[in-house]
Amino acid sequence: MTGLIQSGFDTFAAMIPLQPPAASTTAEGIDHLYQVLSGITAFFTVLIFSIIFVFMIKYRRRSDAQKSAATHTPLIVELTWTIIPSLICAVLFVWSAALYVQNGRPPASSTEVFVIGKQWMWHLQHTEGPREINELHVPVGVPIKLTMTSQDVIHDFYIPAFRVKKDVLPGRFTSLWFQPTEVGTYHLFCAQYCGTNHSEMIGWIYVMTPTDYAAWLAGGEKTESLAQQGERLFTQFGCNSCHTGEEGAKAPALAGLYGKPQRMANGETRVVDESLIQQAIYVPSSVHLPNYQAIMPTYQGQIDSDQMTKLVAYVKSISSEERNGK
Amino acid sequence: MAAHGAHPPGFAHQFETVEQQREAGTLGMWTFLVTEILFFGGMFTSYIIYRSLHLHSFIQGSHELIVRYGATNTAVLIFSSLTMALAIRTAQTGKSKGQIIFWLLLTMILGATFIAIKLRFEWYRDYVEGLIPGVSWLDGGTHTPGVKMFMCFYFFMTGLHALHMVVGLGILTVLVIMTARNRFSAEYYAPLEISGLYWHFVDIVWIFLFPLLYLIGGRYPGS
Amino acid sequence: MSTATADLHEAPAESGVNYLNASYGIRSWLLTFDHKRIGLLYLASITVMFLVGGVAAVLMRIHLIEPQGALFEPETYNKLFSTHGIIMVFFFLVPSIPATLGNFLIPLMIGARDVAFPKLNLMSWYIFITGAALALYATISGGVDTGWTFYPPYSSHYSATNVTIVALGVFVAGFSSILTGLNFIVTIHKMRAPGMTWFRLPLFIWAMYATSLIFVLGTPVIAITLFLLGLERILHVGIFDPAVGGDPLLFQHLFWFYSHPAVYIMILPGMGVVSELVTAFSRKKIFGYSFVAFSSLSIAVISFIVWGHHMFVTGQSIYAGLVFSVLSFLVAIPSAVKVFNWTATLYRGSISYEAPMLYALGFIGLFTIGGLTGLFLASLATDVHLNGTYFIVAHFHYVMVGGAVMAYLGGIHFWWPKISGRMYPDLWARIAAAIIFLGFNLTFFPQFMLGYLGMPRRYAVYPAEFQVLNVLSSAGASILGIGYVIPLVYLIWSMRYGPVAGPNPWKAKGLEWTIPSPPPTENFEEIPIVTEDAYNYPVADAHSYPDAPEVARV
Amino acid sequence: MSEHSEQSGHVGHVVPIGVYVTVFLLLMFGTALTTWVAYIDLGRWNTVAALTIAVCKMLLVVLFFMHVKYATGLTRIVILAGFFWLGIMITLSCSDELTRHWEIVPQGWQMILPFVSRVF
Repeated sequence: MTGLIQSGFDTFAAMIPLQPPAASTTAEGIDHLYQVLSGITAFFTVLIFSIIFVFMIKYRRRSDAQKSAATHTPLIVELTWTIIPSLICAVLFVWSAALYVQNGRPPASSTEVFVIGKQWMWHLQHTEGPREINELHVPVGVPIKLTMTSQDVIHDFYIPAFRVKKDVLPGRFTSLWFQPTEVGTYHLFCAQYCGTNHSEMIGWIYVMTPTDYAAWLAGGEKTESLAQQGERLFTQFGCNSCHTGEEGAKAPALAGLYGKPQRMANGETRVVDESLIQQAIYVPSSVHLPNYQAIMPTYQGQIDSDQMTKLVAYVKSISSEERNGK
Repeated sequence: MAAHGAHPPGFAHQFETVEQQREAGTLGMWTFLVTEILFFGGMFTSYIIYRSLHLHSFIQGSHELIVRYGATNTAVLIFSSLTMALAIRTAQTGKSKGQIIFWLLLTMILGATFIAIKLRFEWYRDYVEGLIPGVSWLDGGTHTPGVKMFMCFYFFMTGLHALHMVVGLGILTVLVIMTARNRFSAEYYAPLEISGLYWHFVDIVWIFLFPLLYLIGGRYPGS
Repeated sequence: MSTATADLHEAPAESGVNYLNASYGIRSWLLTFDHKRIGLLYLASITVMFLVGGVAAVLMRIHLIEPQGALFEPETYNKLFSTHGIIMVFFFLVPSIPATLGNFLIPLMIGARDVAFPKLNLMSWYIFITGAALALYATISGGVDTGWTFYPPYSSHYSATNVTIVALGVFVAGFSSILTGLNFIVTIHKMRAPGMTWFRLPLFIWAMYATSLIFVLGTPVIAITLFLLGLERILHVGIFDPAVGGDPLLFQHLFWFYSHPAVYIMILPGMGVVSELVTAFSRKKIFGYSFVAFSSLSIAVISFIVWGHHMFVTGQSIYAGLVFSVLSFLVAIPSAVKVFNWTATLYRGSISYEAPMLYALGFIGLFTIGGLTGLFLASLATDVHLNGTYFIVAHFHYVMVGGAVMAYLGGIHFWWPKISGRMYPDLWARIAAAIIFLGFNLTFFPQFMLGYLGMPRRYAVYPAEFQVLNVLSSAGASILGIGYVIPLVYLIWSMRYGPVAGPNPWKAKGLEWTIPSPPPTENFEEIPIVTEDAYNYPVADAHSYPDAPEVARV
Repeated sequence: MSEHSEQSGHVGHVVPIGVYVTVFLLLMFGTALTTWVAYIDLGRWNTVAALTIAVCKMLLVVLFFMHVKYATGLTRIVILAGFFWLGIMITLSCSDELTRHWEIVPQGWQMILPFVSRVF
């Protein structure tokens, strides 16, 4: 009988998962912090509950005439419970901020994947060419950097098993990176409410061994790389007629721009990143370089976010070619 | 508590003294003006951020506005603040109701002038020239997307301000009627004073809107 | 307490005319300037809103029993959680304690005949009703599906529901908050009875003052933000639209500039109520009066500088993230100070356990959990994982339902004899309090676990592995729902059949307990003169104290 | 009486007409000045000049027309609170909007980060 209850209890307990799979390099650090925070929460909750419980019994009113005892408020007590929480908070801040900043920096060697969110699906585009919908195949042990934008509303790319999450915004690029450590299949969720079928904007991340991944890549149909597709668009939209890359052209040469600080006409200095490239195409007047006339027309409404990622990939590729060339 | 003998008209039962009522009224109006600071503040914050993000367009946009009307309106509004202050002073010093009404009406005329100039020489012209986003907007030429954003701010901010002017004119109308009915005296003129605070506040908003929308960034050739 | 007329309360009490029977008829209520009646008008209207929001919550929890959704299409589910959020936040929690207990009690507690601007007070109720009617109309005529946060560009360009009407409703109701806050600030500054210095004020007044500051300083910003959102929807031009170079995150900044402090609009009055309850039922002066008072003010101020922690994963600048994270941790400190001081107040008290005290103790426990789980979200690294999941849902329900609603119910029970002149059945009240406490924990604790496992919020359907925890949560919600209905029944019953309470059934301190129950329309026959501190309960000398070791030796 | 007198101060201070007229003339002068300055090329200082003049004009209106010069401390605190909170809103919103394009991690952090995360 007891055995039956025991086994019933075990089954029930097994039905309640307590921890999500931890399958990336970031997961361990975050789980560690999470456990410490849980410990602090449990400690203070138990502390407060038990003090209240003890006082409730010890100082219960035994007759209506019973009066309370006079207590004074020693300053040292107040200071103690002001300073101790402050110190705990200070430690937590430094720890979590350091972890956050570190988790926010993709390694230079990351493989890049472009992500476009739209109501209600994820488009994922490998730089080698293959595209996927609501699925992402990645090799284990390789840092992956996602460069993400949205075609309509705000979405959020969330992989619980990797403990990574970032909003995917229309009109600019955000990025996210992870390095999977375990082969397996993991949930992909949209974690920012995005309309009717928000809860169906989900998918799977397939983490594969490098050999499996290579086989997967080879198995797909052959396509041009993203940058090559972008180069064709660059010609198709006539960008190359002004951005000739030559000295004295009507527009600045784009090779070598990406990733470097650039001085704007208004005196501000900005690093050329994906968002800035997109902004320059959609709202050219806001990205005005000195020594050039503000003559570029807007391409708002003519270039969709799919084409945009290709153009961005192209501009980035000519920057890295230049860097490698030197 | 002292027994309260004859109280002036307008004394409310929940107060103990006239003094207390007057202080409460003033504090209430100042508190309200603080909410107004933050109400307009939301717009000012957005404006500051967008201006620094789209500096070029915002300077371009401000060149679509005509400085002389803005400056004239600033002067008109400052003058109306003076007449409002004088209306209150007239009541404070126990002058005749005719004099109070004179200053109030003059304030109203100036306020109406402000709105008239705004409507006839600025908004109407913008309408004709296709400068009002969402209502009459003509693309092309200097009317770039950035300028459109600037004009959005221009209309939201001046529109809200004009709305406050209209409310102010309504309040002034009530004050004129109350004055005509002998409700105020040298002892009791709190409604005048409190409404004055509101009127001056609306003036201050414009004192900031004028440079922010028309002037900063410069109007010199090549700016 | 504290007054020349102290302890006279036995005499004049049941003489007859009070604010409830001073005049009759629907007109006498709808045109009243009496702060007590206006408080009751608010009580009735927010109870209706609470029921509407509660029904939405129950339907959601039933739906979520099945991973594929038991009842609705996703579209309907989205409208339900949006309705639940909008109604509960803007039309129940924000006005809950301030507009009901605040209106009823502030003049009584500071010794005034009314608030400073009674007409404005009535007007703010009508404004609130207008806003609530707009929100209800929008809900009935098709609903709204943006969530209570109204994030553009979904709300401005993509949602095809009644966003504009609801935004207008919230905008209008905002002015009700502003006017209420303004009224309270002026009342507390200018209407205090002679001798009622700032440091003799009950802590409820300090809390209401801090709340009013947030009303006045925060609400205008949400008003202008929703106004801009409405313009963007109607005119299709606007400043949040990324398609024309706008920034949707700017909306989030302006929205949370109000909506984060709004959380403290909900919890600060609750903290004020709990300070009153803990002292009254342990018959003891509050431990660290000035620390509790100033922690209210510092929470109000700090609440305005932490909003960016809602935006750690939204693409906000990493520097802003760091600044907002460190500022967010600051809120923990005054909150901790309050919890410790309440607990210390119990020490060597004379504690009894009537229903209001059970709510207060429940509040302290649940707020502790709610507050501590906030640390997970102020910590940048863990927030990345937990943001947008059920962890958030659990956290803010622990603070707003476990905190604010527990305190609200505790306050209603505590002052019910003053409001109605009648006692409710205490046994039922205690049972209800226990049911609510258990039901609440069963509902929301599993949601912490769900959040850590990674279940995103606002999901109409969800992966099957989350089902067990969701079923537990739904089971808890049904218990919680029953818990909320019980007080509704016996409180209404008690208005007619409850035993007469007398002026001070709890033998509590405070000016409101020195006058008859229900109070006369003018509150005080003579404005009292205050001569002593708040919570000046009689103290036993050490020897008469039963538990003290000295006694044993004697 | 008690608390009410905490900020009694003047009941309705009567400001001499001369003061009003002087303030009015100063405001008019400020308007003319700010307009004139806008047509001179000062670079960035155009913005600074325009806003400085606007703040001065605001102070004149607040202090004299709105009687704050003669008002109680409480009134001044209320006004300052309004501007302080406006300052909070502007500063912290800008802390995000205007720093998004900065480099991801400044030099100093790169050095301490590994150290900090090793400690924990």
